[in-house]
Amino acid sequence: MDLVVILIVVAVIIAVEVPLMWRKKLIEELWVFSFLLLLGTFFGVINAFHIPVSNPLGWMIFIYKPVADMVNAWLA
Amino acid sequence: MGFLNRTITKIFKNPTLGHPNPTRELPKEPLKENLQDNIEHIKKTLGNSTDLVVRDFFIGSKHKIKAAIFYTDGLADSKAIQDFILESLVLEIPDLSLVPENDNYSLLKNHMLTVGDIKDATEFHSLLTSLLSGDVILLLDGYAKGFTIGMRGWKDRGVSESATETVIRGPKEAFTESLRTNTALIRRKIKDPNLWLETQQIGRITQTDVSIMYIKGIVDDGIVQEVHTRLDRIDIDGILESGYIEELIEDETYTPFPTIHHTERPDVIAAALMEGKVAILVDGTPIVMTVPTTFVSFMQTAEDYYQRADVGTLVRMLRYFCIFISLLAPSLYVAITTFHQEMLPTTLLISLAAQREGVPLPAFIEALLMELAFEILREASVRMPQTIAQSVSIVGTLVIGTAAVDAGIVSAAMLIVVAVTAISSFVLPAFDLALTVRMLRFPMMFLAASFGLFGIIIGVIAIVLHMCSLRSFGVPYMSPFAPFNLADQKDTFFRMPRWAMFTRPKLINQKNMVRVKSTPPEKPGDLTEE
Amino acid sequence: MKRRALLLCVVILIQLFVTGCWSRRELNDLAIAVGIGIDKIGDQYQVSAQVVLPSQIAGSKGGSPQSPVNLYKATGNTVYEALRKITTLSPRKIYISHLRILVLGEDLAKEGISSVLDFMSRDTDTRNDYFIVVAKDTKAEDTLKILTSLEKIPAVRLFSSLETSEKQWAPTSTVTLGTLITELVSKGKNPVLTGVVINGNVDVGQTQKNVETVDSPTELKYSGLAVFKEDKLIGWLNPEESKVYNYLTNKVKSTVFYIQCPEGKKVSLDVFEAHSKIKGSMHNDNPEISIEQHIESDIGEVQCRNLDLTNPKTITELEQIANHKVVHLFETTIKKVQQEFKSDIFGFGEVIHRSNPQAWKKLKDNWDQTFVNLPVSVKTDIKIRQLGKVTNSFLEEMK
Amino acid sequence: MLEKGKLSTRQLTILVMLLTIGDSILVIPPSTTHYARQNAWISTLIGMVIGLLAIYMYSRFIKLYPKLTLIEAIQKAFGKWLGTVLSLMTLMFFLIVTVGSMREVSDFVIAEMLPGTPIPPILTLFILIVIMATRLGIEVLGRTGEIFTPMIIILFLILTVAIVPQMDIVRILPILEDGIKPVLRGSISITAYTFLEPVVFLMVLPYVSQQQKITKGLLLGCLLGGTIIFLTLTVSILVLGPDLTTRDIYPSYNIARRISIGGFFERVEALIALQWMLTLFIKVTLFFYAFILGLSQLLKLKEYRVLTLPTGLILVSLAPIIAPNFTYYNTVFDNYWVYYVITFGLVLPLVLLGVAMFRRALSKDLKSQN
Repeated sequence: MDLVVILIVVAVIIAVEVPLMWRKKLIEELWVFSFLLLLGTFFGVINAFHIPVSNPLGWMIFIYKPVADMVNAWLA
Repeated sequence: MGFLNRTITKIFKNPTLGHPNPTRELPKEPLKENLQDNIEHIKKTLGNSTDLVVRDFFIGSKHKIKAAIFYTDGLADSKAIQDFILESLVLEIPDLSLVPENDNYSLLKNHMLTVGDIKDATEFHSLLTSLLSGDVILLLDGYAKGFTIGMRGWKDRGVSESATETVIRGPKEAFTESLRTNTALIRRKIKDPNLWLETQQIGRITQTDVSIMYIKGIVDDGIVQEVHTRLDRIDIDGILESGYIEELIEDETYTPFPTIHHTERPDVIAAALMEGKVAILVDGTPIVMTVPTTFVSFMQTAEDYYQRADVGTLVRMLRYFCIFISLLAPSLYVAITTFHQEMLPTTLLISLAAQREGVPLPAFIEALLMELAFEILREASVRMPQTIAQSVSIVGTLVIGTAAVDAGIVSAAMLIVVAVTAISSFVLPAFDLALTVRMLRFPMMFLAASFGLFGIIIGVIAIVLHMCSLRSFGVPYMSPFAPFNLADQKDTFFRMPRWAMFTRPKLINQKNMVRVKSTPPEKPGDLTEE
Repeated sequence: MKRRALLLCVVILIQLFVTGCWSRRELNDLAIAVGIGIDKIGDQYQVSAQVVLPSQIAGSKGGSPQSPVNLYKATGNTVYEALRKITTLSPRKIYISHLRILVLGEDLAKEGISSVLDFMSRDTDTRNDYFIVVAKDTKAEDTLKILTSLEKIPAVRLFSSLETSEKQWAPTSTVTLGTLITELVSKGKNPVLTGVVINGNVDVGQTQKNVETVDSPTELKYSGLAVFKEDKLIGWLNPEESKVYNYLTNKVKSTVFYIQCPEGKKVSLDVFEAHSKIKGSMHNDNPEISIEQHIESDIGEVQCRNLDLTNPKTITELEQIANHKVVHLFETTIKKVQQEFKSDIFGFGEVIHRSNPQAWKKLKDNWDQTFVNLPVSVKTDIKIRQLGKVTNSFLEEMK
Repeated sequence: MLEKGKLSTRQLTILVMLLTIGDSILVIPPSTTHYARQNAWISTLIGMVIGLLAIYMYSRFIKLYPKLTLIEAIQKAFGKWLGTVLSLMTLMFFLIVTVGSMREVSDFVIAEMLPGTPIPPILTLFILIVIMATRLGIEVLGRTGEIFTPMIIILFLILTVAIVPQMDIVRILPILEDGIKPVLRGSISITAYTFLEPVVFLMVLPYVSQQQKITKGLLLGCLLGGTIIFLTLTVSILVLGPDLTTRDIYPSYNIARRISIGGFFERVEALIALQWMLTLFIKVTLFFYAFILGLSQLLKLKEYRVLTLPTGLILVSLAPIIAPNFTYYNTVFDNYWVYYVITFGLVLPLVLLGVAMFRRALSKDLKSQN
C-alpha cells in the first residue's frame, strides 16, 4: 500500500516537472532531478518496508564524541 | 501557469483558428460621384436592413441639387433631423446662391447646415461605421464625399441611484450604460485640465468604445503605458462587458483573488483617479474599472471617507474581522469539535455534545451540507425576481433551518455557525472578494476536517503566500502591508483623519505626493477671558 | 510558481484519502469524564470515572428524569489499563481532558500516590486545571456516587466548592497536579491534599431522592488537610490547623476567626488580607525559621456587652488578644506537625535552600530529622480596620 | 543570477528574527534548563552575546565576499576540488537541519495536536507549502514574514501578559548556587540552535537590496528573536519551575494551557501552536531554499525550482527514519548535534574569513613589493 502511494507521488512529480525541462532542454537539471528523485524513492521504500536503520546519526556521534566528552568533562 | 494554459488551449481549441477570421472586413473603397450608385451600394452592404432610413430630396427650387440623407432609425434623433437638416435644406435655401458653377458642397457646409458636429466622409467604411453608431449621412449628387452629421440620440437609461454600492451619506448617483454619460459624471467631479481621456475601439465586430482616464501629473506614466500595451494586445470579436477586458488584461488568471477593482460609483472613481490610478471605462456597461489594485482597496468603501475618521476606522476593522470569520468559521468549528475538544470550556462542550446527541452525520459532512444549502439558497435568491426571492429565503430559513434542527439532522450550533459565516460574508464591500472567500472556504473545511487546526494553519499560510506573490500592474497586491510602508498605513487598517492623509499611496505613484496642506483644526481659545 | 494548481489537486486528493481517519472523534462519541476516583484494591487499581450525560444537563427536550451522570469503574494492574478497561462497560471512550476533580482513596494515599500520578502527567489529554483531593475514611469511588443539587454535576460541584471554600473560609487548599508533583520531588517541602468526606448514607446519596429533598440526607463535605510524607498519607490536620497551613503558604484570601474579649464573650474578626514572610537563617550552622504574619481584618460580630469600640485603646487591646491567639495557634500547629508528622509541609526547607544554598547542600539529605526540632519563631501583626455598619453594639444598652 | 527577487532590510530583519525563534522556542527550554536549572535565563543571555558576535561576523563575511553566497564563497576560497567537497558538506548540513526541524514539526503535531496521526501525511502537507514558498522565491517569503510578524508579536505579548498572575519569583532562586559551569553547559545548546543557525542567511544576503544596511538588519533581527526566546525561557521557569520545565517536552505549550483569565480567556494553546507553525515554516523554508539554491549554484544549473519536488520527497521520507524514537533524537540533539551546528555556523565562516583576509594581505604585500 505504502509502496503504491510512493509510486503515485513519484509519477506525479515526474509528470509535473519533466515535460517542461525536456522542452527547455535543461539536460543537466534533468540529471540532478532524477538523482534526487531516486534518492527520495529509495528512502521512501525504506520507510514503506520498515527496513530497520540502525542508528542513522551514528556518523555524527562518531565525529563529535571526543568534543562532547571533553566539554562535558570540563563543565560537569 | 504554462501547464494549465497549454491544456486549456488544447481542450478548447477553436476549430477555425488560423483561418481568415469569419467577419467580413468592409473594403475601404471611396465614394462615387453618382448619388444613386452610393445609395445602392450602402443599401447592398447593409443588406437592406429595415432600420436604415434613406430619404432623397432636392435642394433649392431653380437649380435643383439631388441629395439624400441616411440614418439608422432609433439611433439618430429624428426630430433634430426634421428641424435642422430637412427644413433648412429644403425650405430656407436662398435660391440664387446655388448655381452649378460654384462649389455647393462647401457652400452648404459653411452657410446652410445649422448643426454643430459635421465631418467629411470620403470612403464607405468610416461612413458606415458612423452611420451605424447613430450619425446622419448627407450625400450630394456629383460629389465623391459626404457629410457625417452628429445627431446621435437614442433611448437611454437616465442616471439612477446606485444599486450595489449604496451609501447612507454621500452621492447616490451611479454610472449608466452610455460611455459619454459616464465620462461626463466623472468630469463633473474633477474639473481639471489634467484629467485626460483616451478612447479606442476594441472588438472586431462590436467595435466597442473603451476609454481610459487618468490625471496627468499624478498618474505614473509607466502604468498608463502598461495599460495601453495590454489593451492593444487584445484581439477579440466582441466586448460586451468590462469583465471581458478585465480577464484579458489582469496579471494573473489562475488566482481566486480579484486583481482589478471595479465600481459603479463616480465618486469612488474620482477618488481613485486622485490617488493616481487609471480608470478604464467600457461603453455599454455601468461598471468602471481602476488599476492598479491592491488588496486594501477591496476593504474600503466610499462611506469610510464621508463619515468621521473614528467611525470609518472602526467599521473597517470590523470588515477585516469579518473576512476571517467568513473564511474560517466553519472550518474552525469542524476542527475544534472533531479534533480539539479540550479547547472548549467544559460547559460549552457539554451543551454542544447535548445538541449533537443523535445527529447522524459527522460534523464535517454536516458543515459541508449546510454551507452547500446556503450557497444554493443565495444563488437562487439572487437570480429570482425580487418577489419570489423573498419567498425563497423564507422557505430556506424555515425548511433548512428550523425543520432540519427539529428533525435532528443538523445541530443548532452548526446552523448558528453557518448563519454567522453568511452574514459576515455580506459585510465585505466588494462582491467579488466575497466570492473569493466563499470559494476558499471549502478547501479550508477539507483541511480542517482531515488535519484539524494544523490543516487550517497550513491553509492560511498557503493563502497568504499566494496573496503576497500577486501583483497588479506591477504593484504588489498586499502593499502597503507587504512590502510594509508606514506612511501608507494611514488608509489601510485605520482611516486617519482627513488632515493626516496628506500624501498619496507611495507604491502606486512617486511624484506629486502632497495631498492635504491644511493643518489639524485648532480649538478656539476661551473667548470669554478677562 | 508554475503548476501550483496541480500541487493543489494532489493536496485535495490526499485530503480525500485521509478525511475521517485517525485522531478525529465526534462530540457524540465522547464520554466526558469530569471526575475520576482511584482506589487500591489488593495490588490492583480500581479506577471509577464519573461521566456526564449531556442530554440530561443541557438537553432541551426533558425526557424521563435520569441521573445527570453515570459512574463506570474497572480494575486493572495499572491505572491506564483500568481506564481503558472501562470501555467494556461504557459505549464510548472515556475522555479526560475536561477532568474537574481527581479523588484518591485513603488506602491508596496511605500506600503512596506517586505511582498513579505519572499517568495523569503523561497522558496527552489531561490538562493541569483540575484539583486533587483525598477521600477521608471512605473509598474514592463512593465520593463520586453522591448526587448533588444546585450544581447538577457532582464533580463540578466538588471543584467549585473547593475553590470557594479556599477563598472564603480557608481550611481547604486547591492542589493541582503541577504543584503536587513539584512538591513531591522537592526535598524541602512535602505536599498536602484536601480531604473530602461523606456525611450520611452512600446508598441514599446516589439515588434521585438525595436531590429531591430540601435538606439532602447525604452531603459531600471538605474537612481539613491530609499531610503527606514523601508520597504517603500520614495524618490529618483539623480545620484550624489547616488554616495555619494556608496562612503560611499565603493562600488565605479571606477568612473569619473569633477572639475572646475580656469578659469572656466572643468577637469575630473578618480577615480580608493576610500574607506571611518566612525567613530562613543559619545560626552557627543550625537552620532557623522566623515567620512574620500580617493580617488585616474587620470586626464582623460582637457579643460582648461592655466593649467600647469607639475608643482606640479597645481596638489595640483586641489586636493584642488576636495576636496572642494566632501566635499560639501557629506555634501549636507547627509543633504538632514537627512532632507528630515529622513532615515539612510548610516548605521551610525550600526557604533555607533559597537563603543559604551552600548550607542546604549539607542539610538536604537528612532534612526530615533536622525539621523535627527546627527552631521556629512566630511574629504576628494583626490590624483591625473597619467596624461594619455600627460602632458600639446595641447589646451595651440592653439591661 | 538564479534568484531575481530582492529583499528589503526590514524583511531581512524580520526573517532573521523568525528564524531565531524558529524551533528554539519549542525545544530549547528543556535542554537548557536540564543543565542550568533555574539559572537558564543567564545561559540565554550568554548565548545571545555569542550569537550577536557571530552575526556580526556574518556581516563582515558579506563585506569580504561581496555578492557571493556561502557556496560560491567556498568555491572561491578553496578552489575546485576542496571547494566542491566543502560545499557538498555544507549542503548536507542544510539538508540535515531541515530534516531535523521537520522531525520536530511532526513530533510536536502528533504529540499535542493530532495524536494518532501517521507522520507522512503531516509532513507532506507541511513540505507542500515549503515547496510553494521556495518556488515563489525569497522576496515573497520576506513579504509573508512581514504579514505574519505583527500577529506573532502581538500574540506573544498577550500570552506573556496573561500568564503573569501565575509567575512566582522564588522559582528562579537561588541564583548560581552551583557556580557558573552548569550555566555555561546550558548555554551551549541555546547558542548553537538559536543564535548560530542564522548562518543560512549567508546564502541570502547577496539578494538584499541595500547592502550597506545588512549589519544593522542582522543584529536587530537577532536581538529581537533572542529577546523573545529569553522571555519564553524565563517565563517558563517562573511559572513551571526548573523541575517541570525540564520534565515537560514542550514546556511553553503547557504554559499556554495554564493560562486562565477570568474563566473565559483560557484554553488558548492553539494560538501558541499557530506561532510555532509559522516560525518553523520560515525556518524550514529558509534552509530548504538554501539547500536548493546552493545545489544549483554548485552544479551551475539554470533553473532551481525543478529540484524542489524531489528534494521534498527526500525530506518527507527521511524525517521518520532519521531517528528511531524520540529519546534517540533527543540524545543526539542534546550532545552531538550542537557541535555539528557550531562547526558550520561558527568554524566554517571563520575559516573563510581567515582565508579572505590572508589573500587580501598577500595581495597588499605583492603590491608593496613591486
